[in-house]
Amino acid sequence: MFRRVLIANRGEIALRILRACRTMGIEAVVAYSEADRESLPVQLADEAICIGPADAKRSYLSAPALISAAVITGCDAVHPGYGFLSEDETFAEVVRAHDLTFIGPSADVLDKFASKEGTRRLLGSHGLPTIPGSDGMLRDDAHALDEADRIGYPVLIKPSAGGGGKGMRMVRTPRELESAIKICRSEAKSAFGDDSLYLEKWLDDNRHVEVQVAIDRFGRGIHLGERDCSVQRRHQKILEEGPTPALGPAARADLAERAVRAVVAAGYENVGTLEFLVDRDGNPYFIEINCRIQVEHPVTELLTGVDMVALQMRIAAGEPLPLTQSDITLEGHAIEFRINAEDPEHDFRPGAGVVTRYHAPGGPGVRMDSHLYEGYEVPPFYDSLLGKLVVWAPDRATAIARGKAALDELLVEGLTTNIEIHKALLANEAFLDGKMTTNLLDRVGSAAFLAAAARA
Amino acid sequence: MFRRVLIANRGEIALRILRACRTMGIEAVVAYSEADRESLPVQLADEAICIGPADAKRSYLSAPALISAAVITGCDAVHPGYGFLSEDETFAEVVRAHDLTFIGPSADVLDKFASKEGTRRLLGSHGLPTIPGSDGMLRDDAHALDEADRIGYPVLIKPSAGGGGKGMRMVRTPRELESAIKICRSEAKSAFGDDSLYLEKWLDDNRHVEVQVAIDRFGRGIHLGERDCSVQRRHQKILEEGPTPALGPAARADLAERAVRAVVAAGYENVGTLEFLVDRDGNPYFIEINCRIQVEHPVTELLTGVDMVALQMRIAAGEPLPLTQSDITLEGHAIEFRINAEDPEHDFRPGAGVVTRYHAPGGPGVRMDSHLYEGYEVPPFYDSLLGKLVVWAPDRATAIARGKAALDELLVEGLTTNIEIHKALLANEAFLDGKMTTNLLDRVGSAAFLAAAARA
Amino acid sequence: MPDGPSKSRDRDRDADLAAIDALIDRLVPALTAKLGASHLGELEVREGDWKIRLRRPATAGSWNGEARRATDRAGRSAAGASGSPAHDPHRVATPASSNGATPGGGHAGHTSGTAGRPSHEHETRRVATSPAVGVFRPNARATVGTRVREGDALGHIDVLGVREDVLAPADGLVGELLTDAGNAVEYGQELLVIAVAAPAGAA
Amino acid sequence: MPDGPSKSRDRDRDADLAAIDALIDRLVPALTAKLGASHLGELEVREGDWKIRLRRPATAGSWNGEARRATDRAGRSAAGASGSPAHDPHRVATPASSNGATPGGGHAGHTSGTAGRPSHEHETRRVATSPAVGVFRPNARATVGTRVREGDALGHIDVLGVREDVLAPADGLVGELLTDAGNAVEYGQELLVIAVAAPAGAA
Repeated sequence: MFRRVLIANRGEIALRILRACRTMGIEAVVAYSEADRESLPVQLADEAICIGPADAKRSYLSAPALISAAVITGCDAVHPGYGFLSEDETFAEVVRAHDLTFIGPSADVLDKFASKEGTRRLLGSHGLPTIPGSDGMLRDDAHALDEADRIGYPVLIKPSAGGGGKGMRMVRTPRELESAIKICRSEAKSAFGDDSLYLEKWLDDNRHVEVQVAIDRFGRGIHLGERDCSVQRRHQKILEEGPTPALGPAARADLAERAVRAVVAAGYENVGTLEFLVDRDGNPYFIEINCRIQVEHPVTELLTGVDMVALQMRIAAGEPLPLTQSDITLEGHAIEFRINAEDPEHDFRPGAGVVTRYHAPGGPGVRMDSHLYEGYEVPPFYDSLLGKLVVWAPDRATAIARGKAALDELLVEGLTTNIEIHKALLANEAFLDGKMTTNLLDRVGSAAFLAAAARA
Repeated sequence: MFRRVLIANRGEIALRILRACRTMGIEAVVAYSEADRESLPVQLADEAICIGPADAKRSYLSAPALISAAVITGCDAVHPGYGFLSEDETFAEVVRAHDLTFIGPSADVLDKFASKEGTRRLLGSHGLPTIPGSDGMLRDDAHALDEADRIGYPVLIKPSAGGGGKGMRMVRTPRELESAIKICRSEAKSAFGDDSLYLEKWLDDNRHVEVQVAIDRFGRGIHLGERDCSVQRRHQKILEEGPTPALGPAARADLAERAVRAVVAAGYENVGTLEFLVDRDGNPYFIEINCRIQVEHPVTELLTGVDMVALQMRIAAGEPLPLTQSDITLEGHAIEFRINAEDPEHDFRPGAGVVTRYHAPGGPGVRMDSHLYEGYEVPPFYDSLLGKLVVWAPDRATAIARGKAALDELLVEGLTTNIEIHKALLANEAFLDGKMTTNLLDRVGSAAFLAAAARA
Repeated sequence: MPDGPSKSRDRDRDADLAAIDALIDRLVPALTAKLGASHLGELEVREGDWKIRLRRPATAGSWNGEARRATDRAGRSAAGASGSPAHDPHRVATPASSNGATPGGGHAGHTSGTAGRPSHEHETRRVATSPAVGVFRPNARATVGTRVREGDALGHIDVLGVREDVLAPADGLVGELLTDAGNAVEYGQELLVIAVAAPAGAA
Repeated sequence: MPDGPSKSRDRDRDADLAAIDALIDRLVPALTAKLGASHLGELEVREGDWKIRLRRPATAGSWNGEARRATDRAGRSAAGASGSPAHDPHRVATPASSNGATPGGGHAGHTSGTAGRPSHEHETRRVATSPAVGVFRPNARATVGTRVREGDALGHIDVLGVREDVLAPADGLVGELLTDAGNAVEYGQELLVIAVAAPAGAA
């Protein structure tokens, strides 16, 4: 196992990785930008090293800065967390070239699964149902229009690189397509440095269900059940839960087993997540794979008792999976609430500032993953995630009640958060019935949700 | 199930009961003394009602005040928590007489198990091994000396009523016995209003292991494994863990099964804990039963996933046990650290004052049960328990590492706490080897533990 | 009651506190005047080794991490006046309707700034409070204008059938009843006002 | 940088802050003098609607919930000077040995009170800092007494074999080196002092 790991990330995931290191007896070195000098992971680290200015391009996105930091602090591995360089095959390769272990899939694996469209074909060829889409990347507008006609509107324009909703648009007519495609190209270009786009059949009222897998260097793979991430705003997940209310036990097991079989056959390695859209009739369509630890991994941890970050590190260190599929049992129900510094009453405008008060909820079945502390100044330069409140209970109804109580105990003052939208969700009929679809929050609008909660 | 429960207690257990009410959809009314006006449970309650002055005798120990509060706030049940009136059969009877449900054993059951010495005989007759002791209560000093000679020194003087180490002394000679017995009588008299004492054979280097049971009104009982509470200071538990490192799986299962069989046969009802001393050779001796929810119940909750407070309420409401023995599986290892306002460097002198800073640890396998919040003033009138940090992990070594990390994250400023003694324990060889005995901390002394930690 | 870093330092603390009280007293009224108008929750200024934070007291209502102290008792009396013991989530935190009338409460109708001092301490009126949890049964004396002497029984609290007398806290004239006969009341709840001749002083 | 209750109120806040700054400036030195001596962690005084809390900055060392800011960088330079990138749990928080020599750092050897302002801002000396994470390679110019002009390269940082020049921040004479040649340094670490003729002012 590693002796010393450089944590090449920030915020709650840097803290999460640091906590995993503590339980594994690994020293944790936190690389931080000038804007994160006071962050909790920096203060808790065995060592912290400033790698650059606030601008992520010169710090968290700078391979030389990160690797140089790992070298001079005597680390033997680098954990990229999520986002930033976590799925960058070039970074993974340079890390390896400096005799450091990249905690994630190898560069070859990342390269193989880099293109979403290519991955769809690959896993489709290994038996995963995929969503009808364009024949390869869109060469030009004419090609786009032809393909959209063939697939049938509405269609979703998606960038080949990146994620998180950037460069993504749903269009219902050729006219909308023509205008949207330009915006998507420029968004994708600026966000990922790659403006190649493809089309996908748009499924109205779909659910987002993803399967968590873990595969070791020896090609042995297991799944750890699925997560339902249908509660989204503009393709951004804000609440995740497991098991999914969308599928029955048999369908869930079948989906998870097919998913792990396919990625093992396709040569995937390390932890990963296969995302599926599930249509009204419960048919799953594979859409993409995430080759990293995910924000919502605690849902799986509460259901299985498995430390996903520790598991990821063991796999990266070349250890065989310490678990077989039969060791994995999913107990009860878990819900994760993403606590973001954004204002639901003002179109989720992101916020920053000093946390003047912070009080975390506690008690049975309540877990808080947050880098906040009272007096901490949230910098304006990065994403708006302040932390994750995750609750577990034997059943979904109890988990919802526990989530309500925990959200009432949680205090975050000094900046506006989306806590109210979560309370509103827990009072929303569609959510309570387990009928949320990825478009519902955008269609109904946050205002309606908040109003509903006020009445409740 | 109950519609509205009066919480007749304070501090972390009042908060714990309130959280259980939230997940069960029960309204929670918190009864508080003037000294607890600002406490967290009071602020989170559906309703809070002041029952008297700081003096517990006129508030938390006043049956009329508590029952009147339950009546005028329209409650249908009273939860006594632990300590105070939680095992008072008269209180339980008066509660019932006012058409309220006492959340605990019935007055008859409490009465039957009120005398420790009587309970020893009763459960001994149902097959539990008991510790050699005096023939009934000590009539006078002469009787005490005769009995001590018969049992053989060292012997432990114990009060028939109460608990928590008050009125308890270990003596090694007749001379010590004669002087100690007077002190014990007066301590017991003032603490429990009952000065009857009995003798027990003192086992050097014993372990404290207790079995958690739950028995419904229909005489169906289950056990939920055991807890090891060998880390004590002057008979006060400060750290509890499960499973016990003192016994192997077979011995643990055997002890738990014998315990539940005996109490079911003896007619016990509701949740309860059977305490055993385990000698050097692993022989268990039953010493007493606790007819209430206990401080350390979260250890069992983390091992089994069962909400013990909710289970207690269901049993009190007359529901049959929702679980059978085969539903109970114990997973991994759990450790509870009692965070007390006391100064280990000054003979654990209890403290009080304003909490100027509070930051709870978080992340996987970490649970914090505490009524603290920043700005809260800990009153000097009650016990020194500020909260409980409880950690879970798949194995003991990982749980210890996680506990270390969580204790490092925990911040409590404004008053002196025993956090350092816990860090010292986690660096102590005897503890790491799972060889703690109830006398070790007193024998070695806190100073030595702190010094050891400083070196570590 | 100011924060105390640790039991063992109480003495130094009290000394220092006494010493800076003068400075603070000079500063606070100015700050309060300046900032009372603004709708800020909190301000902080740092200099050298020190950080100064000004925090507006808790808005009455659900848990927000702030001490409530006096507002709480006031809230109870308001709730008592509402007459019914029925469930009301905000009952505990409701600011007293009579709050504006009680000096020492400070600005914006908040009293928590007075940190636990009973609000009648500085008043020419004294308030008879409930000696127990139960039902309020005023007697004939408890009528506006009646002259009473300190220690006179003004009625009793019915605690499960047992009577606990409500006593006049001072000589004076009975003023308004703060809760109606037959209402459920909690321990310490303000029941009725006694108008006293001379100021009681803030002893 | 004072706390801000919410983005949307920044403007009011800044206005109010500016307004009370004067008051604070009058108060703080007195308080600091009075309390700097005592070993208190925190004090609080309440009046009316307001609460004033004075908190001593973080003791250097492990996590205690306080912002560290400048001490952190100082700590890094001290650590850099120790020469080895080997593990040192307190490395980040070690106060700089040179700290006492840097004005503006405030009392008791702490600099966190200056809230992120680089400590050389008020000085007649300027400090060349590291442009990158890597190994410090000073050149011939980087010797005490050498006269340099702003922008002169005083050496470079070796970042995985790539050179990043270390530039003189101002015209002046090279003073002490704050870390040795060949040491591992972090971004922004103070490397060497330039003594300048006229004060640079706190611009």
